[in-house]
Amino acid sequence: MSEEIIKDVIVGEHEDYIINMGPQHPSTHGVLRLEVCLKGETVKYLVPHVGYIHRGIEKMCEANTYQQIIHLTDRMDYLSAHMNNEAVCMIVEDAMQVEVPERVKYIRTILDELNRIASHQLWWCAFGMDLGALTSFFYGLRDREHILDIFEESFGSRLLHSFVCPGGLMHDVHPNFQKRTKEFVKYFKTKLPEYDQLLTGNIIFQNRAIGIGHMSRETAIGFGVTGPSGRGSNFSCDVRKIAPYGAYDKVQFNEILEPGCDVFARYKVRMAEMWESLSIIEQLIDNIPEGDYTAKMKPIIKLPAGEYFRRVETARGELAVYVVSDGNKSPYRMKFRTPNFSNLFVMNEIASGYKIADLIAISGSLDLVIPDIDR
Amino acid sequence: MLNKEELSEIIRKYVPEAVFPEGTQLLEVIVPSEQYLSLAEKLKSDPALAFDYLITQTAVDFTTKFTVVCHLDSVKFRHMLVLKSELTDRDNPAIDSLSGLYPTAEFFEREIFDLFGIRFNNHPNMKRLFLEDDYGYPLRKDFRDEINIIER
Amino acid sequence: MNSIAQYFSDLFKGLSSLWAGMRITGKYFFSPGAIVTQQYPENRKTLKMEERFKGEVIMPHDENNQHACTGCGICEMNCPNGSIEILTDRVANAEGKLERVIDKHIYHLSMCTFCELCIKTCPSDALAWGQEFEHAVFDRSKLTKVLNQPGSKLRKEAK
Amino acid sequence: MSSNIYDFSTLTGSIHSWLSGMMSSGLVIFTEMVLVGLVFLLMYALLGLFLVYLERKVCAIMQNRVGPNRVGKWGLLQTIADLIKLLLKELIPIRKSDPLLFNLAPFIVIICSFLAMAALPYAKGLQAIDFNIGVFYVMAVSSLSVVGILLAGWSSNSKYSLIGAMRSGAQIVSYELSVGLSLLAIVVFSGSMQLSEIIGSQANGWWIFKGHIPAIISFVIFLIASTAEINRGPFDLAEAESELTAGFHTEYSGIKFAFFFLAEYMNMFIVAALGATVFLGGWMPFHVGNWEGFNQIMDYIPSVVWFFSKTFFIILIIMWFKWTFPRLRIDQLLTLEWKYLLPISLFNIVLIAFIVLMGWHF
Repeated sequence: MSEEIIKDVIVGEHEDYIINMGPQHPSTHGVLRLEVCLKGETVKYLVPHVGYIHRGIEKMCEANTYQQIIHLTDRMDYLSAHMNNEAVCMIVEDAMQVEVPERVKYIRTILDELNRIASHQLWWCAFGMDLGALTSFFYGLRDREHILDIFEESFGSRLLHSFVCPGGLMHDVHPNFQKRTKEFVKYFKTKLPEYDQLLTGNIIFQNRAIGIGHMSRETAIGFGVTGPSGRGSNFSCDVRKIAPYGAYDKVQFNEILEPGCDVFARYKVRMAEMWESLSIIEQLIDNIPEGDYTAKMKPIIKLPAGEYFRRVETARGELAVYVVSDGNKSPYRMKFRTPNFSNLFVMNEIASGYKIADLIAISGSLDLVIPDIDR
Repeated sequence: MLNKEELSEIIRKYVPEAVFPEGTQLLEVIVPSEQYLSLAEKLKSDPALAFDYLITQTAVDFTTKFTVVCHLDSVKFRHMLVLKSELTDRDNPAIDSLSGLYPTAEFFEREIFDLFGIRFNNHPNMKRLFLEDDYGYPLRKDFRDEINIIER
Repeated sequence: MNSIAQYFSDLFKGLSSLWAGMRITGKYFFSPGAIVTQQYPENRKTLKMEERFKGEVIMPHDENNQHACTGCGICEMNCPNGSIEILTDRVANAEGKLERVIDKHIYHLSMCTFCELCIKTCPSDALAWGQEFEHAVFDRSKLTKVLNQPGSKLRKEAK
Repeated sequence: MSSNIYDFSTLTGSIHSWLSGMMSSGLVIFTEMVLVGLVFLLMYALLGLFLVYLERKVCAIMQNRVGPNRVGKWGLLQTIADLIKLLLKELIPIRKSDPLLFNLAPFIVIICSFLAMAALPYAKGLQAIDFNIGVFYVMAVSSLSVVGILLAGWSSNSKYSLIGAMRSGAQIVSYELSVGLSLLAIVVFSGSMQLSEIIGSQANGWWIFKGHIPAIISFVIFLIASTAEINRGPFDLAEAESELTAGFHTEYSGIKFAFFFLAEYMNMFIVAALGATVFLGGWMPFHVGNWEGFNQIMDYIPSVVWFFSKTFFIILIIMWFKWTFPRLRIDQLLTLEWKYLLPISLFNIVLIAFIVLMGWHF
């Protein structure tokens, strides 16, 4: 943001047409407030205001044990709850030097990918709705229901499932898990082409998406835009490839990169990632090794004094956890580098100069989850 | 990709007084706060290092000092570095801003200012990010809030 | 001439892509297929939650009105939100020794975040998940529950 | 024309003569106007409610949902319940609004759609006024509602409303051209602007079949342009709930909001009825050449049924559009009109004039 704009905002000497999008607005997907300055219908600049649901998760972590922290991380990016849980568990396992059973790694990876698909499905339907195609919303939710049913059967909850614990899993997965997951993969493979016919090929949709919200690779790296949004700008940032964890080193998959740099490129990355996730699940689901569902852990976890850092790929980008431990049972300082935090603040850079309707498309293509920004 | 030794050698060339703690997970370097920005500039511009991606920037309150921690990554080489700088002035901590180098630092630094009260020099918009103006700095260890925080 | 051909090919490509979308919605219009919506209040009788469903924390009692809770307080300690409070009592047992028993196992459903730590850590498996999910009440105080039934006793293991 | 289609003018004529027998001629006209007004008011309300119900049910089926199913059998009374709720809701006055214009706007919108109802032929002999410029009248009146929308957006003193109203103004003014030109195509074919004569000219086949390809082209253009003119998806930029929350009627509540809502659905009915009348023969049954037996059977279906089934066919198509497509952007909307629809319909008019001149149509 340049100097004069800030002066403009602070001094209030502008003759601009300023509208406040949010905190309650149908397309901000949560309590995000965008102060948008318009010239006609064109966005001159925008200022995101966050903090409406700041809950102080990092402060709460300093008073909780590592087991208790896990259920807090669910509430950050609630659409990729499993990956958030896994990040904390892995940092504890790293620090304690616990070897996790193979079975746990496989199951965690499958759940990661199922969660990723569920998250992308919800993104797809919300993105369609942002652009005015209301039917996509219901098709996406209908198919997401199948994944949530699998989750409910195994974890007992549909969205915020604190199913992972340091050392392994809370329980073994339900006996039906393999069967139902395979059924889902088969079912969803017939539904994904419908998504393409309904939106991807649609001429109105393409006109709304192609060439909008240009984010160059340098911008993406500079602002730390990761995940599908970053990969839509040809920024190779998939932690699953850079530093494989879980069973990702045992499967064949491609990191989806699109050089388009626009809304449509980010859209295509996510659509391709759903296919990629299905293929990962297919490779793993039949080969889950037998064994324990958890490694042996002490009931009270005390991390050795030191600093630990761990990166995980969530559905929205790179989640990094940084822990400073002083040897106690709760962390001295815990920092979550959440993907949406960085992804949000690129908005001003990439939405200026486009129409107000494009602003909605751009914010939809970044796939923001507001609790993840505020924490 | 450079390993820890090679990286530390190059950095030592730039900042002779840099301290490299032993036995850390990633390579860590602690520099005086005056050389923090100049080292970051060199880390980014040196083609052999090319630390162009700021993963995260945060601070830790060690009651006697604040440590500003930056996790840097190179997209080209995929080596990582933890850049640290310590601030002993508790009442008025200040350090140079990295927002000129990494645009994302602008918002990480606003968050740090919000939660720790560390000021960043030459920051374009040094305002609180999440909390209201008179809230105090909640992630400082001496922060007390009798009304909203119940201690068990 | 080329631009005119381009104009018309654009037009027809656009129209055919629109038709592809309309075919999908049209297909569902004429063959609605499986509607996944549950008719909730009507299907209450047949609605069965999953066996692991996290509805609320309960304390299972057997037919003799006995439970397994020794009142050790581990669940209270592990709860991240303070939603469990245990009031214990000391009573003399048959041999005249004072023994700790629970007076009230208080569970604040309104504060519970369903993290499963109390159930997982309970050394005597006294807690379990209940499948009840209709928790809407008009008064918040009704969400504070006492898990042990009145007059219930600690189950003695057959030695 | 077959004689066994029931002519409603016999019914209306007998009512007229019965009334004339009881009172003076001035009073008769007054009573008849009141009666017709009451009938239209009732029809307006019932049709509006039914259209809202239909929309909700159709979109529900397209989206693999159940739709309204709680109030009444299959949720048939749902919209009535909604109406009662809207009637009981508080009318919130906006402090910094222009109160006169703010209150006037919903009435302008609803009166415009009401006026257009008068000229539509619902069945043989069932038409309130048979203007000799019927097509022109319906178009002119229904496009007046943009005044109400602009007033609503301006007087609410809300930024979202203003953007919505401006969008709506630009949209209706441009799409009025295409609607007009596509209707003009049929006016050229039939040689009259009177709706009853246009229907009469379709006794041996509807214009969409008789008019070769140009008639089909103008029908498609009419569908697209009229969808845009009544501010429905994918052209619902004036409301655009994901961008402008609710566009021009953001600040309205209660029955004033219901007026906008009803007027939107009735406008849909009016354009569908106009399209059915002009392109699909109105109340005229489906006739094929000289298949006398087939035509006889078709004549047994009452003309009212023909009119409404054709109208609802077009309404269903318009709903199908809305629930399939994403919304256009404002510049794309104008591009579509000025770059595609308008040139094509202009060319189409020339083609039709040529066809009529050479006498090539049936």
